[in-house]
Amino acid sequence: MTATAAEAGRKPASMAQALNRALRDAMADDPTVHVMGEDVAELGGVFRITDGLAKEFGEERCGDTPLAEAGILGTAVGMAMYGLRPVVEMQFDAFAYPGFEQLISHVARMRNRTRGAMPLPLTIRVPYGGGIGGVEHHSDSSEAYYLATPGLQVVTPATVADAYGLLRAAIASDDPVVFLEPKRLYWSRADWSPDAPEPVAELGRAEIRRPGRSATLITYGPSLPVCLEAAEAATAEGWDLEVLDLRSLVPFDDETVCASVRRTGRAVVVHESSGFGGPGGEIAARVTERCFHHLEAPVLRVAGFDIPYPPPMLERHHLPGVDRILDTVSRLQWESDWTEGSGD
Amino acid sequence: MTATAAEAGRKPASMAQALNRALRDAMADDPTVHVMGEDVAELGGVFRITDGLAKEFGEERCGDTPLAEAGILGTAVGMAMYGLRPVVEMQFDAFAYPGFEQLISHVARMRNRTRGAMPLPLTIRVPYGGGIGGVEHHSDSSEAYYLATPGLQVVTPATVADAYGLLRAAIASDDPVVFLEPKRLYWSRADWSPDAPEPVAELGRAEIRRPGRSATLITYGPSLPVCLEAAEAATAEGWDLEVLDLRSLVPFDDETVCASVRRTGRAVVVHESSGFGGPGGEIAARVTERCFHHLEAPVLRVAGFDIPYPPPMLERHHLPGVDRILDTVSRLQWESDWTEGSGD
Amino acid sequence: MTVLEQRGSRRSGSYWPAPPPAWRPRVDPAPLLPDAEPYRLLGTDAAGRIDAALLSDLYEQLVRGRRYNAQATALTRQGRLAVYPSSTGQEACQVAAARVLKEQDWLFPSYRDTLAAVARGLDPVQALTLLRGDWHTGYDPHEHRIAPLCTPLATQLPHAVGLAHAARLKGDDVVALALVGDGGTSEGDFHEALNFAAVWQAPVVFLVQNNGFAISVPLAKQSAAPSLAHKAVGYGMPGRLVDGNDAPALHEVLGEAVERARRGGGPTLVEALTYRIEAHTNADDATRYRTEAEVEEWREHDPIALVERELTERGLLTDDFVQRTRDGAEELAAALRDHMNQDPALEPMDLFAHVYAEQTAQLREQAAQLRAELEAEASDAEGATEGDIAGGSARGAAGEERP
Amino acid sequence: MTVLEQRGSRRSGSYWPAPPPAWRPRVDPAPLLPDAEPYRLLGTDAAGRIDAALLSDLYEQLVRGRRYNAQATALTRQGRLAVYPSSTGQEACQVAAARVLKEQDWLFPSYRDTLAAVARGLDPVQALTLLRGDWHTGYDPHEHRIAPLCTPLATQLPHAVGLAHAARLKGDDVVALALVGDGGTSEGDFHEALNFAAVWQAPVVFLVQNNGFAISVPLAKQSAAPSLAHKAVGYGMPGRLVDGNDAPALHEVLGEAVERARRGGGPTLVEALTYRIEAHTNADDATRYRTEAEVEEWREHDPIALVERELTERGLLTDDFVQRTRDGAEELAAALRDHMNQDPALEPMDLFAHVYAEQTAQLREQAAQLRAELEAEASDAEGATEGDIAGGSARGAAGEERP
Ligand SMILES: Cc1ncc(C[n+]2csc(CCOP(=O)(O)OP(=O)(O)O)c2C)c(N)n1
Ligand SMILES: Cc1ncc(C[n+]2csc(CCOP(=O)(O)OP(=O)(O)O)c2C)c(N)n1
Ligand SMILES: [Mg+2]
Ligand SMILES: [Mg+2]
Repeated sequence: MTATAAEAGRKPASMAQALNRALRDAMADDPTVHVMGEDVAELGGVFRITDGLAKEFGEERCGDTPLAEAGILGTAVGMAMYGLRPVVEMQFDAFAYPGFEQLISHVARMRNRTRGAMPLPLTIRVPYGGGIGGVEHHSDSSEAYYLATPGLQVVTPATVADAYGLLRAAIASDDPVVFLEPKRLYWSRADWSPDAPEPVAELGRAEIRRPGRSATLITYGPSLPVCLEAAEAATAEGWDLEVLDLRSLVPFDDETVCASVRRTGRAVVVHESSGFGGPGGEIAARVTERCFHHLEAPVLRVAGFDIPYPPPMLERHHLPGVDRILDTVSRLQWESDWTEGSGD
Repeated sequence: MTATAAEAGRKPASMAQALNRALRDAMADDPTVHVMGEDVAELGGVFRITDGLAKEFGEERCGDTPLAEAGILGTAVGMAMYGLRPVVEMQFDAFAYPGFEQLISHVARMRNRTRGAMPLPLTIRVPYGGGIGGVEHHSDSSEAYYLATPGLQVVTPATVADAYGLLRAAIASDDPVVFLEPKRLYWSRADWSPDAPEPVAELGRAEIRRPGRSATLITYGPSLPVCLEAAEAATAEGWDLEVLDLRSLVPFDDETVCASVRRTGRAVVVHESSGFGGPGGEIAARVTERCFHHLEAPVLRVAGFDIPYPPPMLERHHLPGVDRILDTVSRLQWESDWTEGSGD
Repeated sequence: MTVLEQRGSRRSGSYWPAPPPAWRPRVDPAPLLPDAEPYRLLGTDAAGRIDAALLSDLYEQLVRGRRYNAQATALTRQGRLAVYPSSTGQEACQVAAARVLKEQDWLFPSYRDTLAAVARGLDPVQALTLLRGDWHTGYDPHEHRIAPLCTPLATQLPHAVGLAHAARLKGDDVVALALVGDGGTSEGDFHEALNFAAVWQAPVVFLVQNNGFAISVPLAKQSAAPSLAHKAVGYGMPGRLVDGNDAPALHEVLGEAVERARRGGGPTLVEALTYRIEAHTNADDATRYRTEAEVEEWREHDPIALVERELTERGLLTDDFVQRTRDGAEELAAALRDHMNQDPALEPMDLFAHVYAEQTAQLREQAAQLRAELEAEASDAEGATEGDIAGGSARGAAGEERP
Repeated sequence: MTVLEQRGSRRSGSYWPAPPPAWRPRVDPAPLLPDAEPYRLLGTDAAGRIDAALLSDLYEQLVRGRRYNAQATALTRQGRLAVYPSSTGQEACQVAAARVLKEQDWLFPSYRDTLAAVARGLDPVQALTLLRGDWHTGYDPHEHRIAPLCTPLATQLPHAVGLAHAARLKGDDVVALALVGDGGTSEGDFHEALNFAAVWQAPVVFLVQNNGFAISVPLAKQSAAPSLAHKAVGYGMPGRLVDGNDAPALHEVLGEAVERARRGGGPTLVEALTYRIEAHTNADDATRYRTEAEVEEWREHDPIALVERELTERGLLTDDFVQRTRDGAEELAAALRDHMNQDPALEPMDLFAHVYAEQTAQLREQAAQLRAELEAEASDAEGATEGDIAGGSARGAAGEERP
């Protein structure tokens, strides 16, 4: 996109607005796109992401379902079998769990099972993550489950522009996409033009959000702003951190990630999800496999603790914050001349 | 255990027999132990692990349930709330998925939710893994899901003796344990004494099954025999491989694992479960974090491919086998003097 | 001559051969079906048989309940509760559910049912920890025989069945009563729980509070059944339909169901027709999906007003009784307000205390990390200016715009 | 004077005040309830109205089905099928389910329903790939409008509902018929599917083949309901109970349900009472949980014998017809045997071909790895003696004792 086109008509927009616009545009462009879920019609969803869609496209295109997540996902599978492109809303992360059998045993496998004869172009929107003071079951970071399920694409935006572009791409994909929406960024804002929206993004590409030479912070979704803040704070300590936004966990952009780590020689993976068995392990392992001789230090992880998501009054202690990131960066064995980086 | 006690009355027994005996002994020792699931009573389970229990203890202690896994797990939660110690059988790995909401949202969290007031001493037996020619949904390696769920213990035996000892320990645990039974080892045999069974094992301890100096194969469950076979074959190439059986994935025995890797300086993680987002990533990452300067090469992984479990006629291509393990071992950057190992 | 061996024909104008061998109707469906009209006592000829003491007790509880709901809602406005799903309008269900249970029985509430827990005797402050943002369950479930408030819909129902089943296996005299909403009946767990209960003949009573909505979704989009109570026959248990704003009627029907369960007669499904007068929670905007006129219609059918009339009718609604009732309710509200205005003291290290019976090595490491951070924070704070003391992790969450 | 404003009493011997406003019975439950006795035609006075051509067609299909079942079971003994869940004894359900559908309609079979797929016209070899150990679905579902055979119980039911709903939204004349077992009715997905179907008025028919067992678990441990068809009223759809071994009766009831769905009349739940004559699969030992006497009782109620008698009664069971039928069945069996005796040629690289529309970089890497391994295997094999050519990964699985 050219700078002029992209900047035309830009004004502050929230991630929620960008997501809403992506749904609207997708529905307008393609009559097979159907939005479904709990409270998505008249209410516009509890986060108002589907606001106005039922009015504009009718409840046949954006309809409330009975309250049953396996049923929602299972009927969406049937609708996709018949050539529709359902976009399912799970109301909160933890309320996607009742649908896991449908997700794992069918959504992820139908194309493979039928050797390509029956693809399922299905988008499953899941608001995820904490930091909004939600009571139990409203703040889970459930991405590890999706990640470990071959056949799913797993995508998560961290910026307003990506909320639009990646959701359009997810809906356009001929494969099922679990689209993780970082709920505490719903009201984050950026200058963005709903009238000349970015073209549909490509799935599977990471983006460097802040170039740097000392080390790479590898992150995604809700932790991107925290990492950017940490990178700013790090300059005071003399560290020039690169911040990499994965955007897509599956497929994984090994190329961009490894290029960055090879350049900086050090990396920290940052996410909210519990550390043990979480995405960070996979990311650290594959970076190490691919960049071992470029690493000055082991790839470290900053993650949520290995505990059930805590009550709101304690959540700030659980969530990776700037200090914890900087502490971890400081453990990247800086005896050597870190200001030069260590890449080849 | 003394050698004499352990060897008294030893004769060939299968893992299935040892598991059966563990259930029987646990039920005899503790009247609060209740076995429940699909087909566990008269049939003795489709793998016959519960054979004879209904006859011996009555259907109130070993009872068939209606066919509904969320219901099985959910009612077991209620039974545990009332002070029973339910041992639930999930018929196959993929048929545990309907119970995931109960597992993630309740089983794993009840103790924490109630600050210790309401522990759930619950064992969930799940036959897992492939290699038995099972049709679709009968060969999943689902451990990544359990691993990523704080509050669960995740245990898997690889030997006949451990089948008994670890299952007794799981049932005795005051926390929920997902007990993964490698179904293709059900009919593996070893000399073992059902009449003087090993004492109840401690959960959370790994075991070195074959000492070696060149590199450590870190594995568990169904892949242990394959790794042992690979280690034997490796001697022909001059490699003396250590084989480490994790036994418990949660809690994880960092101590034993790191001690081994520090000694050998090289490690390969081997499991059937898909690589991406699987346990191997976590294991490789934590070993690297803890032993970075002892590593001569990155920790590598041999895992199932990132695909839905294949049809039986193709499964041998998917499962980690001896050749693939040896190929991977050969990529551990052996230019340096590997026969000495590289530990401190 | 034929593929299968021929047997002689016996067609004779009536059934031949015998019906399929499996066909032995297992139970008579008729008694399992709900009556065509919801059961009611107040305002009917049968109202006279309501025990006066019960009527007064229910009245007191309803008034306290209404006041409790108002106070809790007020606390959300003051930022003292994170969220409150009010049961205003549903007090009869809440109160009756609590009052039909004996000491040893168990209550399985959902997130909306803190009032039922309070009516059973739980301290309101303890009942509200979850909704306050404090620890998930603020009481010992075993002490009060109240399961933790359950947020994932219908998932508490199999727990109730399992607990009741376990008690029965142990020979204990325990009944479990589980609450669920109309929306919750659509979940698979509802189905599985009721089926297990009926097959096991577990001593459990299911009370569906049909308040017409699941957040914004009206019942008509939730179910096409004649009534939710009609689901019972499909499990082989009785289904009962009750006016959910008629506290004595509910008390009678639930009481009968509980006693039937206690006697070994198995489970019952009770559907109470009621209405959620407030929005779904304080965060919800109900004007998006329903009219004020509909709410008004239900205000006319208020559970407190219904009991009041019967009390008036009998001359029991004396000034003194009304005053005492009001005073009791105000006392409850004042105590709640006072307690909730104190900041709870949560211990961050408790994050690691109850994940497992015994802390794992990994959690010990993580606890040590947090302890070090807290110490660093504390020593930073000593020298720092105000507003600068939040830990690093708070920075990320701070500064976000909230809806 | 009172807590709430007083309104004048109007007690008048009849209902007062009005019932709760929500109470408008939505549908009349009576027509939704199944009859007390399973519906039957054969052997009753009504048998005369069965169309002769239909009767002959059903007969042919049943005989072919029986033969197909026998052949498939034989193939398991020869190691040509990994596993076979036989529908012997249930042929009437299988055949009727297939025959009531039009070309454009969809069938949603479970793992036991390969015969229904074959009766709909699918090539038996294609129907059996899953059970052979070959690829999961051996046919293009769109070509035959037969969904993939579904193993996770009841999970195909919401698919059927979604597909039928989508077709209706598009204005297409399509009905979906979904098969499920008695055991499968206990799953949450059964509940959710039926509820969605009724709320959406989707053109879908659910056929429960109640064959008395879920593997070893008899119906009495599965459900306490008067009948499984009684579940329908709880969703607001008609429930019908049919003799599942009476093919014309089933054909009529299913046909009516399909036509009702086609006309926009919404879904129907049909329970067919039948019996699984063989063990659960060839791997199962049925003597552990049921008596030969029970099986015998059902053999007396054989679906083929029932039709034969009606044909005999009408003089339609001629030697010629019987011979032609038998020949057709033998032909089917022979073709199946011949095809299954050929080893299928699976391409290992296909493991990576259809995981995603476009292969990811990771899968490309992994495919390259496998390709290299296969090449190494092949070149090893050239020099190697027989028995030494299995790939490394085969070694691990080899040498295990099988049950
Ligand atoms: C499994 C699950 N899905 C979704 C939600 C989100 N949610 C919370 S309350 C609610 C509506 C519940 O309606 P109903 O069961 O009628 O109870 P009510 O709120 O009317 O008391 C929803 C959808 C949830 N808590 N659990
Ligand atoms: C979700 C799930 N749980 C368990 C199983 C294992 N299983 C396969 S068949 C079967 C019994 C099914 O009984 P029923 O539904 O009556 O069908 P039938 O076998 O009698 O045709 C079971 C438990 C499964 N396939 N799916
Ligand atoms: Mg409701
Ligand atoms: Mg059956």
